[in-house]
Amino acid sequence: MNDRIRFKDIDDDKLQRLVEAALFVADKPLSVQSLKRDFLIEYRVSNLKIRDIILAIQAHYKGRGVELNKVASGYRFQTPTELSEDLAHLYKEKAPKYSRAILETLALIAYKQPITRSEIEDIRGVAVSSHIIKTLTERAWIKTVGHKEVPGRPVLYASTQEFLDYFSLTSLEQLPELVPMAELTGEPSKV
Amino acid sequence: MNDRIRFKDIDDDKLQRLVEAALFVADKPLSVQSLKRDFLIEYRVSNLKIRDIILAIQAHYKGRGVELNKVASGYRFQTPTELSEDLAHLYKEKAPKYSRAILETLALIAYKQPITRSEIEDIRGVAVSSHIIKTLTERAWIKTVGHKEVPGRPVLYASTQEFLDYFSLTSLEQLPELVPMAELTGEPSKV
Amino acid sequence: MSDTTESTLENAVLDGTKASGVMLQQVLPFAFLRGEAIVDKPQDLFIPPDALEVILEMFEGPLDLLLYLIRKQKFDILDLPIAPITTQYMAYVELMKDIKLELAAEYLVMASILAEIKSRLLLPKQAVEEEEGDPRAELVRKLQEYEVIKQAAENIDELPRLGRDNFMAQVELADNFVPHIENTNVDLQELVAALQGVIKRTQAFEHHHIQKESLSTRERMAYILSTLKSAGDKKCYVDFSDLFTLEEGRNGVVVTFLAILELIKESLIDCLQTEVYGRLRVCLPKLAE
Repeated sequence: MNDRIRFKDIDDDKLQRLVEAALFVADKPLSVQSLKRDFLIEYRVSNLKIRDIILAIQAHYKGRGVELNKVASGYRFQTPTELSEDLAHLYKEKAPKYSRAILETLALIAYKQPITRSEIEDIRGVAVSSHIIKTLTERAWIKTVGHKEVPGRPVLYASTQEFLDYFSLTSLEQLPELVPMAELTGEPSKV
Repeated sequence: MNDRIRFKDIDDDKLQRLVEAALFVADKPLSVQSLKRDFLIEYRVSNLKIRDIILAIQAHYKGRGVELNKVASGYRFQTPTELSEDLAHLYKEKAPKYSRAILETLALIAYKQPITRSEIEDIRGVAVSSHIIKTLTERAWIKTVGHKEVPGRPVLYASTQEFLDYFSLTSLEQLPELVPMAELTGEPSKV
Repeated sequence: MSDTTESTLENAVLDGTKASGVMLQQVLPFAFLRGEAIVDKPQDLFIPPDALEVILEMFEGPLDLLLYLIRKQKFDILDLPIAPITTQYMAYVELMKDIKLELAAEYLVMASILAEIKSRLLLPKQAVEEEEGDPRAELVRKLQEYEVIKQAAENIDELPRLGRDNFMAQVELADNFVPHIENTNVDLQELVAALQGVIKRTQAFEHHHIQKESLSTRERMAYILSTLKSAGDKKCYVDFSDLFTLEEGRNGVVVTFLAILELIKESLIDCLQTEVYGRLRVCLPKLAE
């Protein structure tokens, strides 16, 4: 049923050009898998080789105007944080601001996932409005991952890959560590 | 209206990073003027200097996965034309499903080859558009195998090896047998 | 109730559960704060009313407000002085009501929780100990848990963000770019169905049922025509015998022969013999003229 695929050889130089071009034109991060599947399909090339090429590109762009970053769903070219000040006047105002209610709900879902709405409400001490859940869902930062087997079978929320991508994280482990209370108060902990 | 602007100095290295970053994040080509106005407003920098920097960036990207091109309204990064064919796979488009006319024509050519266009038209009762023949020829499923010696010497069509390969057939004999008309219409078949 | 009683009681409850060093630290500010806090409004409240509204709107809920009060007064969260906190909290809640701020029910629930803790602290030591220990424990745990998340939310807010701190590079494709068109998949059954459709519509095939034999003959006909066509440029004919492949055996020979006969019948090829008993040659009709 398939058109026959004949694999072609590709030299490192050409491969690097292609991978670089693909990463630049893609509108989302590309993983090694997706580079291979969507884009290098005609070529005989190993995952290891693609990873090597990515490392070479990363090295090449060190200290330039854009850098190749790894985020949760793959690699993408983005401007380094040091340049954000200078690029900011044009773009920063457009960046949406998020309320504390949204950020706290997001933090609870990110750190305590999977978590139900009432568990979030319990910790925050206030009701979580539908608006908050809607905003976070629309941004694709959270998703439902099932139901908790308690009366009412409430929905369980978890964070998404898009959430990690947006904050330039590769995994949940990279989230800032939760600071225990004693350190926050700065007072001597009880002995 | 009149925030006083104190111009800051900027070294070539930083300037190049900034210009490069601006060109990569802008969603339209940037002229020297717009670079200066939108991204370098805080800095003391001449048009000439910006032009030099652009030349340096252009030189740096020679032979890489993207190149800095001058277009009517300014400069923009684009993929090199040589890479278009390879990049085409990244943005595959699904061809529309084949129409009944195409499938019927293909079926007639497969089962009744060699056959002329007007014979197909006779059987189908409608004209066979050039588009249909073109689609099937481009797909390499049909080919011409000669001319019929009747007035006008019309082309004779037959199916190809690619056609058999696609449908995993070793020969035309393996094409499914047609169910006799009687069974199709639900009438008792004549013995 | 008098301050001294409450103070003693509070200390008594804490006695034995807290290290003495911590105790000493806490006793002094307690007395001082209580003298101020209970008779007067908390210092925090000397804020212009319109500014107050803005501040009150900033609280994410009762836990947030409590944390604010605790931090503002530099109270130790682990050794929460319930009386002054309750007083200050109630003052805020009253103010919220006064300026008709939409007050979430949670604020009133918290007020009653604080009042309850306060009253339980007033009970004799033994009575309290018989229950689950420090009546403040649950509230303190909640405050701690909330503060950790509050901090985590601030940390998340400071993470580099796409479109605010980092911008994604976007490059246009070259002008000559055309997307790859993926071929449409066709199922063999679709093909059969299409043909059945034609038959059903036209009944054109009524008299010649397509059978396996005729199909293989038709295939061979197409093959012979292709052979003649590609030979046409050079030789203009093909030897009759060259059209047969002996390896195919008797069946193959029969099929080829039938195909040639059919082609001749349909005037698609010509068969020539230039001399008597000479070789039989096959060619396309055009060349026969």
